[in-house]
Amino acid sequence: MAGFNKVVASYEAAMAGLEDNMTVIAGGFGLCGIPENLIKEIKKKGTQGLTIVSNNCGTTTHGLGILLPEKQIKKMIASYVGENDEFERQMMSGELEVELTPQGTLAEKMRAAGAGIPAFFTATGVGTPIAEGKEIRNINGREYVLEHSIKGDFAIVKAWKADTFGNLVFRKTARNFNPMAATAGNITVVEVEEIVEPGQLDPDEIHTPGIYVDRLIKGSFEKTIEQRTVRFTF
Amino acid sequence: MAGFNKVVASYEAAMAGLEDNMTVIAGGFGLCGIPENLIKEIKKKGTQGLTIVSNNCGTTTHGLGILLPEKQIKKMIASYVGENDEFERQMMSGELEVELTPQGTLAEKMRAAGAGIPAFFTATGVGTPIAEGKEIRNINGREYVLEHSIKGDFAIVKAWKADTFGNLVFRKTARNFNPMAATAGNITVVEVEEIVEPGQLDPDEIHTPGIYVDRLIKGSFEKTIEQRTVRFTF
Amino acid sequence: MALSREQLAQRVAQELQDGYYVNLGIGIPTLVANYIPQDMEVMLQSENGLLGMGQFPTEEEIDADLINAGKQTVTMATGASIFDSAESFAMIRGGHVDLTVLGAFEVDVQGNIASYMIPGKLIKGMGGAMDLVAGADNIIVTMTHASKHGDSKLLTKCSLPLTGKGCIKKVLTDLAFIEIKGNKFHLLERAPGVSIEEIIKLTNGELVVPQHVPEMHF
Amino acid sequence: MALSREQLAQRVAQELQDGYYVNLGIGIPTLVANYIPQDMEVMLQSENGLLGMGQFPTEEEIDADLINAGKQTVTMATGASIFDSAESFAMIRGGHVDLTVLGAFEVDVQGNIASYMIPGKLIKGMGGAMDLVAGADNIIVTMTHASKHGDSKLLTKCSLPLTGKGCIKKVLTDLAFIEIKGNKFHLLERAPGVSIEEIIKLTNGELVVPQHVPEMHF
Repeated sequence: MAGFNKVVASYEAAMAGLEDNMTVIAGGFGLCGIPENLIKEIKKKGTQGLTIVSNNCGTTTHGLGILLPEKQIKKMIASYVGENDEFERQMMSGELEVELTPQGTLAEKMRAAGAGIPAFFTATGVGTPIAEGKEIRNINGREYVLEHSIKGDFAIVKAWKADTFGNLVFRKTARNFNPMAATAGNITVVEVEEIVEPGQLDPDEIHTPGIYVDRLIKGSFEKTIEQRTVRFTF
Repeated sequence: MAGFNKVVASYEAAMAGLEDNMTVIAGGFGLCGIPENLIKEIKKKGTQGLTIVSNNCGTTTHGLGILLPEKQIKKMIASYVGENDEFERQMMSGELEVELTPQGTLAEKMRAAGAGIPAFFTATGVGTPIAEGKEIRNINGREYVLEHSIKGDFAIVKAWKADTFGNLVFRKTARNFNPMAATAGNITVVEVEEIVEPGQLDPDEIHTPGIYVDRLIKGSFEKTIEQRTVRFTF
Repeated sequence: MALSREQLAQRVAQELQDGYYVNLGIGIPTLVANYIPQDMEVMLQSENGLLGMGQFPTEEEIDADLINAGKQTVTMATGASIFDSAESFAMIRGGHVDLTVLGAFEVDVQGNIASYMIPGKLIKGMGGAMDLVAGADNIIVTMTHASKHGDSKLLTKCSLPLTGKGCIKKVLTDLAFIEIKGNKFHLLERAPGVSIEEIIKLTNGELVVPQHVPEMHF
Repeated sequence: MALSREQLAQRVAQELQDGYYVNLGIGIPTLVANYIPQDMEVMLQSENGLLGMGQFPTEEEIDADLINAGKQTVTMATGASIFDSAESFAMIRGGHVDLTVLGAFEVDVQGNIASYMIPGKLIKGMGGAMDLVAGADNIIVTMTHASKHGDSKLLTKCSLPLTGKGCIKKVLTDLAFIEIKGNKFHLLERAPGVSIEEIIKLTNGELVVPQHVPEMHF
């Protein structure tokens, strides 16, 4: 009886079934709250032709950026390019297809996919290159653009704690895109810092119910800081 | 300096500015998690011609149902009529206009209003009376109906705890529609069981950030149970 | 013999699988919770914002802040989670619930379902039913096969306002377990002691009857 | 004298009001946090999911899980809350933020703004900027008045791909504080010691200059 136990034994098992040309939705903002070991596993597997949906593409050395040198990413759907020279280079040279998507629209597209909303109107991007070729509609005197949801074959997520049922709790701004990503994968894989028994998380404080989670693994994390800013104390 | 202190001194102050023919969005499911004292204040004010948006209309004696005898409600937007004979009677006789809305669509309409999404597509209600007169669109081989957001002049909300900044925490299934309602009011009024100082709620455990809350008041609650079901222990 | 409410619930429970997230509607569907096989883990979703609904509370455990979609006081099972109504229906609409069981007034050969109002007589409201039937792939409708007056509830075309269009594939009545496909009802099983003739007589839409129609087992 | 980065931040800070929820973009806007008047409470929203951004951490306080939208390590102010990106942009898109301050490459007389790419040269990406300019009523753009080569960034028509259409009403440059209405720039204030002639010369769109143009005060 497996019941609701989502824990898998290895990173190989966590990413089993990932194939060339699939779409992967990834949580994280910058290098904060990224599923770093799941990304490393994708690099190790050498899967090619991926479409990756994530706010950014990590740096040249960390996060999703490590999939760039071997050209594992065919297409990137992201809101931000800055601070990753290789990403910008591959984009400018046309080696990598990039679909720039406003950050809020990207978050909403993931949420919509998980929530069975195939499309929604938003004012974001009206009159900009983002809206080209998309339906524009005037609703109550304002123009909106129709945006469609994005579902992934896989979603890769980093949470802080989980119980074995896959109920998730995130920590501070490492939450970011992770809860939406978790809802948007046909197979949702989550790595966490700690796994506890069911009943040990307060039901009122669970951020992502386990119904969205297919596989769960405990990892250890580098948690690289991109901009280490400190205040001086006297 | 008022800063972010949202606490008001009285229920009169909490509902100040509510006028005839306004739209009020209310949290609650059945009699669970309803802003019962704010509803009583509306009854006391005698405001007329209201459009009320809430999953149900309480019972004949509790919750929003107490606004029915004096015909304070002109139009009700709700998903469920059952267990309130007066509501059903006024609806069948045409004294009260009712816009039946599927529960999930209702929740999403409130969320959309708060989130700046004027309209979204959903499969819910396609081919039913709910979809009549609305746009139907085939997206990826399935039919969806276009639904619009609902904003309120006021939103009335019941939470469990709040800090004075209006950061809210809900308790168990008394959460229900309250977080969405909180985002959808031009003026959002919240009543709670306990008000604490800012910093006393864990930022990771706040369900509704104070940015959505305009007025806050501590109340005492009857918490009437509609279906008291118990199990027998031997 | 027509199935009792309890037997309807028992038969539905046989469709459960280990690890299923299930939404049980008000009425007979709720009773299914009493027949979850011992060797199986199932989590019940209540659309007012609870995944992992437990049994009814003891007098001491009663909590006005903890009810199910039928407004009954309940408890939480181990590993339960609480969420708001938008999240609850995101879960439902997004197809994350494995099985939905709900009641109906009528079902027809096209898989249409009517369950929320009888014009001029009764307005219950659809509650979450329209979302549930639109969001779930796997739905079982439970209802009596015919009305008290002997009118079939399984029709060629629903006469009442629809709750959902073309979404129902399985119907369990007090007389039969029926599959809907290709615009026909297909008789899968019959209630113990109920004749195929009786089922045919009380079914008002094309019914395909295979050579062998097993009796239900409990 | 053209304003320094610090002075730009100081001048923006004068637009703050007690009880404002404010989103500060990357770069100069971030510096505004250093000039919040003492007698005022302002909460900073960071679109990666934090309302109530505090000051930078001490070495001991540094937490990789707590950054702002510029990916800088930060702390939380008293009364802060954390949420996911969908909620963060619900807040922004839904118009709940009182003031947004962000940078730009170009702004034009129609209130258009370009800030996320220079075709063939630079692709930064829009991040949250498109959502911010679409969601806020009250936006201040901060930028230098002209490029290093002396080309005006205040134009009759933006030449770069737009971040938002018709959404900018106020621009603070190192030379002037300008309002956009009726398809014209209106000069509200000038930087201390900067002549109106210089501002006119470096503004490449119709500029309305009132009889008296006060100098900014700090």
